[in-house]
Amino acid sequence: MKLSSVLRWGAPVLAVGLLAAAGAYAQEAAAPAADAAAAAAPAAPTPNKGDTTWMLVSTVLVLLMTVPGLALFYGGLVRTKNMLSVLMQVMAIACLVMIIWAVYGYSLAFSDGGGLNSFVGGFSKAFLAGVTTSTTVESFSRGVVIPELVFVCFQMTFAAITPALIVGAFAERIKFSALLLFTVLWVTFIYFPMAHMVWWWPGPEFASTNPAEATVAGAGLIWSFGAIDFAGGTVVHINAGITALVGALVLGKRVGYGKDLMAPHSLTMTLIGAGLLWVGWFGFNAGSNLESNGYAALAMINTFLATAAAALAWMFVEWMAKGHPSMLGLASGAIAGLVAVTPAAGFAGPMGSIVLGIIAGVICFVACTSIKNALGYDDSLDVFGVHCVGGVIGAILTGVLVNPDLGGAGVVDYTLDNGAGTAGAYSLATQVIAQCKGVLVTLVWSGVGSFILYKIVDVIVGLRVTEEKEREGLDITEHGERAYNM
Amino acid sequence: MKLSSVLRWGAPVLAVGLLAAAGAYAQEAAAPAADAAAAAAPAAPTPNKGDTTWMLVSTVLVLLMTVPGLALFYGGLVRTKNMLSVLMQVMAIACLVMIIWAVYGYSLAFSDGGGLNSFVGGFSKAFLAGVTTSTTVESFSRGVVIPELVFVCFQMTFAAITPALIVGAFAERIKFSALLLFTVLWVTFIYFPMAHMVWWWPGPEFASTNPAEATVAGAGLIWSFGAIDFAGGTVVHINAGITALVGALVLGKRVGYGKDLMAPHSLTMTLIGAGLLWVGWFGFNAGSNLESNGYAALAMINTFLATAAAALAWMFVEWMAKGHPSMLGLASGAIAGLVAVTPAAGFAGPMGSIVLGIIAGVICFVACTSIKNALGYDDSLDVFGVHCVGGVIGAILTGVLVNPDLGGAGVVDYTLDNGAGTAGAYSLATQVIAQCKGVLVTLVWSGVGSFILYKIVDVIVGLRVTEEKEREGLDITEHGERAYNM
Amino acid sequence: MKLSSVLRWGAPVLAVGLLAAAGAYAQEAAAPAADAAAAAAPAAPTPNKGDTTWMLVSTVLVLLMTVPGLALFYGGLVRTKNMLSVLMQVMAIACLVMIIWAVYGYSLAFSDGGGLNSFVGGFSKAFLAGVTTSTTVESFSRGVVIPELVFVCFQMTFAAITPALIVGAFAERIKFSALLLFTVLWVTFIYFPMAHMVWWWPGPEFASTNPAEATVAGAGLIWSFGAIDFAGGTVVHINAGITALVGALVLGKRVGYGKDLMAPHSLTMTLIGAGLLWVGWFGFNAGSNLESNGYAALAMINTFLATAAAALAWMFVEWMAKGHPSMLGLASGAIAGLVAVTPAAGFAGPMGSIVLGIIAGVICFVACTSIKNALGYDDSLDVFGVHCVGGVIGAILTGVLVNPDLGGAGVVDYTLDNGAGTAGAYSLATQVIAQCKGVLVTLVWSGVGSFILYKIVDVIVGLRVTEEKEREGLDITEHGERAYNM
Amino acid sequence: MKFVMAIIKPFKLDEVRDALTGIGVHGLTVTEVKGYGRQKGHTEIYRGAEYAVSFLPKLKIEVAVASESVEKVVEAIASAAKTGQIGDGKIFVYSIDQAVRIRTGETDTDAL
Amino acid sequence: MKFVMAIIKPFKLDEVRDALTGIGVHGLTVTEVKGYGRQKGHTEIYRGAEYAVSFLPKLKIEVAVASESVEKVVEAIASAAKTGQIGDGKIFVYSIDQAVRIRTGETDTDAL
Amino acid sequence: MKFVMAIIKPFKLDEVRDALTGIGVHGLTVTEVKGYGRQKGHTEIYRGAEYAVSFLPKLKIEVAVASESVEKVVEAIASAAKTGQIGDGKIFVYSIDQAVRIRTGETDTDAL
Ligand SMILES: Nc1ncnc2c1ncn2[C@@H]1O[C@H](COP(=O)(O)OP(=O)(O)O)[C@@H](O)[C@H]1O
Ligand SMILES: Nc1ncnc2c1ncn2[C@@H]1O[C@H](COP(=O)(O)OP(=O)(O)O)[C@@H](O)[C@H]1O
Ligand SMILES: Nc1ncnc2c1ncn2[C@@H]1O[C@H](COP(=O)(O)OP(=O)(O)O)[C@@H](O)[C@H]1O
Repeated sequence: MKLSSVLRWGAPVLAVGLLAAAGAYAQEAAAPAADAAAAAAPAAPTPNKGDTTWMLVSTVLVLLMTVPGLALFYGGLVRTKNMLSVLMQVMAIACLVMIIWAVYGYSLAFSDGGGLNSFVGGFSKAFLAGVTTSTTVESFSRGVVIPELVFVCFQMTFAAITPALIVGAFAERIKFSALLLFTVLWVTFIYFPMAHMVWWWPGPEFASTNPAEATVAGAGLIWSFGAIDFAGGTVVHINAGITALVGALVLGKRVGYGKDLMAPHSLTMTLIGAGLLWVGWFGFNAGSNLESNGYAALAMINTFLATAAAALAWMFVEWMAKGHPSMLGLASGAIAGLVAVTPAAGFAGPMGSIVLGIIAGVICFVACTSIKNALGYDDSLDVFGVHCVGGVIGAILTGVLVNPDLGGAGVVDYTLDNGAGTAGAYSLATQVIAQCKGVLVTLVWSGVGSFILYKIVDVIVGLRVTEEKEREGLDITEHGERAYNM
Repeated sequence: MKLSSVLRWGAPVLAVGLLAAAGAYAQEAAAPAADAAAAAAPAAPTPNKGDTTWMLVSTVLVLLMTVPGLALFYGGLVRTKNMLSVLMQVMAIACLVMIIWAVYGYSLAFSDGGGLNSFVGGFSKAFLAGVTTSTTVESFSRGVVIPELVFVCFQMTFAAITPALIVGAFAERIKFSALLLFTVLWVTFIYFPMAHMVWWWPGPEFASTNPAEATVAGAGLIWSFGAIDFAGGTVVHINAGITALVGALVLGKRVGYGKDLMAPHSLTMTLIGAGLLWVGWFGFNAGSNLESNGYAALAMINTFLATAAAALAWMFVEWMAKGHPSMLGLASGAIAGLVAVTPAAGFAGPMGSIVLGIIAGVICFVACTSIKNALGYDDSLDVFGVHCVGGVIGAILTGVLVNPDLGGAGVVDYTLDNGAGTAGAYSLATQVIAQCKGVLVTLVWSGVGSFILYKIVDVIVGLRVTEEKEREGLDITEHGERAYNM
Repeated sequence: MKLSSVLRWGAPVLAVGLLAAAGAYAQEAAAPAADAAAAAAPAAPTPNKGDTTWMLVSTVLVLLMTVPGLALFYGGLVRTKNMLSVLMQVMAIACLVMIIWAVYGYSLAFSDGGGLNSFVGGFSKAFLAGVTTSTTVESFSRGVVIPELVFVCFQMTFAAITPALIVGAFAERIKFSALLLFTVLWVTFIYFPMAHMVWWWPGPEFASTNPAEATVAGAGLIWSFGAIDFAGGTVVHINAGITALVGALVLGKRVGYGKDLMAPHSLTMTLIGAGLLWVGWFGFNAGSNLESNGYAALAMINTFLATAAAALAWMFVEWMAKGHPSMLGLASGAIAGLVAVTPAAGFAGPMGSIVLGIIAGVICFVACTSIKNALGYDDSLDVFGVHCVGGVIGAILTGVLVNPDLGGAGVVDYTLDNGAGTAGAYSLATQVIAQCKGVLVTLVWSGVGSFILYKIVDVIVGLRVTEEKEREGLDITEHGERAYNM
Repeated sequence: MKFVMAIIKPFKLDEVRDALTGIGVHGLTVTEVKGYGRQKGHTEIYRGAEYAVSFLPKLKIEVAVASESVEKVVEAIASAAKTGQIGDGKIFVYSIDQAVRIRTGETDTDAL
Repeated sequence: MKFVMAIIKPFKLDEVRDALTGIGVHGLTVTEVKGYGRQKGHTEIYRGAEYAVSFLPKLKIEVAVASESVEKVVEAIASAAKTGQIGDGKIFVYSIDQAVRIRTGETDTDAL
Repeated sequence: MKFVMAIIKPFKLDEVRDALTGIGVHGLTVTEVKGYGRQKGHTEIYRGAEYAVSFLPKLKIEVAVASESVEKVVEAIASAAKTGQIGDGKIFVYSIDQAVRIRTGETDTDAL
């Protein structure tokens, strides 16, 4: 049984320290990371059933976020005549990506990419080749592993929800066939590489037994910057959020935008969705710890507190600015908080998370109201204002809040104490710069890449339905059914 | 503390091998299985808390499938005036069966039935006699146990959801009192015996330390065929599906069927239900592993992939055949995939599950559209077309996909390697024949049995409401309330 | 690493025995409990990951109960024009209390209160000071611990849902600002002290190694009575229920009460809510075991059976009394059963739970129909009739059903067998009297206290909206949005 | 021209429309209404609250027709909508001064 | 015969119906409508989008009565529906030529 | 006084209201209705069941105006509601005998 070393964030301070003193290391480039790690493993550790259970559950929770969670959150915000189209878009994307994930996505994201390894994996695990009930992957603690199939499932749900998030930007006007085609292209050329760039690294065993430089050399591009991202602020939220903005701009405004009443057809559904998103997000954030211990608990409390703080912050600032505290505001704030705390979940302290939530709630409110209206783009459901803006806030502040002096958890340096999990030195400037580099690469890769993909899809099948169809609603014209026959 | 040996599927290839060479065994019929197993256990193993947690969670997930999952999935498909009746039917059935389960159901399903042991258990565990916080049951790995009370709960949720599935067949016209009476009779005479026939066997400890013939001799009828069924394709889906068809035929069509608009009153609810069914089904399928390990993860990924594949398959085939890809189609396909993968979950490989899903999606689509319309029965919500047809596809193909050469997991032969979990030899013909025998017994037992029960209930309280009540809707006439007062 | 001794119910028979023979103990008052316990711990136990996972999951489940569970259950019962206000009230309360919990709530509930320790904790853990990823708290088994942060999260969800329960009493007429202010005051002066009085005790390690009198001396007031309450019947349900009644009386009836049609606007939502409440309640009840073992399973089966029994009981009694079995009745019965089994979950036997459920279902039905109408108060959503009445039934009958002779689990006496978990002697009278004392203190503390708080809030911001606003609905007048734009 | 307004039982809509199409009337407008009359309603119970619901769901059908067709239109509706049970509904006829087809600007009977 | 059509505030329905029953009118038809008039609406805000909602929920009540009862019917409705606040609504009266009770075929005042 | 009743496409409501306000009409009542006419509907498919839906959502607008304004009101509605596509709807005009403003008791044109 081979031990896979496919793993995620955790010790980039190590990388940071390394970059700061890169010249000090004399050793040659490490052997391809995965092999080396495998070779280094003396006796294969077996998964703890408590960890396995936690990851099984977390995976289920992330599905709950997507269907029905996200589907309802978005669905409630559109007009009745487009309700089913949104529900269907979210679910069809999720299904499509799951199949792609098993066929080549997992491999592109989580296998060694050879010469392209900084950017993307290879095809060695295509069709889940070599993944069995007995292969395992490492968590972030040396010697702690989980069954690889659980990891495949867990990460699959991340890949499935991310493109579904984008739906909110061009809801009520995109052609269904265009959406499917775009999704296939987008996960292939944007998401899988992004996941690889951020999450691929040689793992704790390797990092504990090799010089830091070797670990960095075997990692994805953004990981190698030393950027930290606990549960996918860059890969998921900034990535989806910027693609959403580009989409809103490329597709143009909905017919009647700014003139017709486009009020949410059922905020009840939106609330159900927001609730399920919150519930499921614990799988997303605390599950990203890959292990059931005190750090999962830290990610959990942060996911409670940042969310609550952001929800209240949006509510109070809206109350002051607009005269009423609204339920949609409360729910939107909650999502903004969830987005912002995603990269910070296992790094910030509880009080830091409250501060993070307040900042995210207020800024996202401004982004979704004043700024959006000033710029005049029609991002139907504010994917950019919540996910991209919230994601950037979270990514950058994670670099600040991880500081142990602010109650943060610090970042493990696996080269210390034989990989026991000791935190390395912290430098505000270094960490924040690393965070910003990660954010920038994401914005550029995803922004430019998705622009190209939109244009390709537009040429092949056309992005938008006709005005007449848009007016009648996508439910009947694209799907031949209606959401309600009351 | 006595170790219960009440357990489930897992090693029937052993049985298959045995049947193929039955004459070779010289030993007499084994002592009653449970006693023998108990006697054989040297030192009682204690439950691993990771396993216990996984089973607690799985149990909760199966409840989520039922209430609110199934209730909403079905409820959304009926007309507004019958919404509450469906919600209530599902929930009342679940509650009723839970009580019956504790009183005598668990005992009839999971205790030794003496002379009737091939068909049904006895009353030794009635009122959960002898079941305490310290009794345990075996999982499918030798020496791995879980608290018996967890097993009682987990299996209780299976018993509760199965009759609720049938509701879809005669929705919008059945009398509530008739439904309750039918449920009591049906679980008693159909479900508990079916569960016993399929799931009762002496367990790994016994099987590892006794000749295969003795294990088979102590098992339920269908188990002894060597049929494999990971999570209840026969007991739950074929069983409910055929009962549904019989019900639709016995009760007759709804007033106005084929003439009036009977469009789903809220596909939104149906989508919520479908999502929760999917989410909860991981408890159903991966929970059926009774242990938190790589096989639970295998069941999980298969439950993702078959579902996604079937959903997309239904969607695309509908798109081609009817001109539109519909959300109801996508959701129906998902359920068809879930049904089909139920028996296969821990046996097939991921790629096999994708194939299984595609086949199930396409065939169930045909069953629910062309075939149903050709035959003209009014199975209101397509319980037969999805659960019975999907269940049969899954049951038979499980026999194919378990083949390790096709990436399947194989079937453990406990007589090998001292019960270490080694897969036995695989023969396509033998396995598929065993599967077909299991399917046939289920169809006959449940089909004939439920026909008799319907007739009995019709005589005692009458199955259908009056035409006038049906027209006004069951919500007001049977339950005195309305679903919506908007 | 210091071992926190912050813990909950578990061995009050010990206390009872003690009180009955208090004079027998000669030793002086124990040192402050927490310190003593910490000192007594020889080597810090580490958390089992199965337990940790179970508590992480349970916490998520309790959030699911609140948002969207409770929000929908209540929301469905109000008129369309107040839907959002209820959803928002529930969610805003939850968010607000989460922040307060981290700031000082956890400390007030679960730290030593010095001179006031019988009533309330202190501020030593304010801002979660000293709570890290490596601190732990004891479960109810000697030597079994879980990460403290998990316990903080789990208890936080209890604190968040309890004030949200009260919303049902004054729904459709309270001013949002008044609600927020009331919530802050109520958790501070009523809930945190109640939690401390009921749940604060020195823990198993201390109790196993010290005389019972010392344990009692270090515990909260109601704990020291010897009252048992597995998952919070007093702290959560009686507490919220009596506050609700006082609120309904202080605020007065809704405009048009008894005259206008105030039918639930969507029983569909109520059913979804009821289902999610049930699902989530397993986290609440079985999670309160703090450990994943047979007792968690016992709590689980009781939470199934009492709920099912109460649901059916309400349904049948309504069928007889009113002529129709209603879905709202079935769902209300389920909630009544859940409330009643909350204190009994890990103490009663399965058959005892069925009896408990039946009693709760029938009595709560009478309370919500005949008694309520006779008294004429307008408790909009029957918080008193379900939570207070059901809570009192459960609290008192827990004292009966814990009896091992009735299949109950008995109560651990940690002074026996070196703290191995052996049940102590049981005396019906003693236990029931202890239970009644606990109930009485709760009713008085919460009833009187909340009356004062209502009056204070009324003076500061006014409790009710104007009649005109009430007529137009709170959604538009308080929140500036509408739930549905169909 | 005349306006024929009929209040009918909801499940009779298709039959009424077919009857009208049968006599050459190809346009009509339908509104969901609630009717109060001799037909008794029902009681709804939500926990302790009981409501006597006396407004029943009905459909209102409105057809503009040339004066000379009124009789057969009324006839057609009446026979298609009839169940013989209480609550079958009513038909009312009144005069209209003018009719305009928005799309074309045609007026009066040409507009129908 | 006359048709009395009234636009009223929704919460006044029961009072109006009682008033009508009080003067012997036992049939009427109600429709949910939205009214636009002098009564000001409100603003709804959904994140960055603000909508001035000027259509307010009203009920339309239609009663067919014998011509001689019109006055007291109008009176009854007017006084039951009145709050004195802006937006109380209007009553319109117009003539009908014919009325038919579908169930029996009775016509005109017998049909009401 | 006259009653102008128009059946229009739903998304034209705001334009029609603006047009009416433009000519000094400040009160109207709107009802959601379903229309059947020449405009073809669509087919909905739910698994094996296919339904031809021929009733399309429309809005009914009712405005009471003084007789002398009828022409320009009809004009205003017609031009605002026109798309030139089939299904634009109709306008019907009929006379009313009486109008009352409930709040004040004002009658006839004062009541509008
Ligand atoms: N005077 C009336 N004016 C307007 N609508 C009426 C009147 N009387 C009855 N209706 C309508 O006709 C429907 C049927 O009337 P009802 O008295 O119940 O039975 P029937 O038509 O058999 O006499 C009512 O529900 C109501 O909508
Ligand atoms: N000219 C009109 N034609 C039709 N309906 C009208 C007209 N004017 C007012 N209404 C209806 O009457 C309702 C009340 O009118 P409004 O001007 O708000 O107050 P008031 O009745 O107190 O004058 C409106 O909401 C609308 O439904
Ligand atoms: N004779 C009629 N009586 C009442 N309403 C009608 C009549 N004819 C048409 N309508 C209404 O007008 C709408 C538009 O009519 P339609 O024939 O589809 O198109 P057009 O108005 O372009 O001729 C219909 O949907 C229906 O609501």
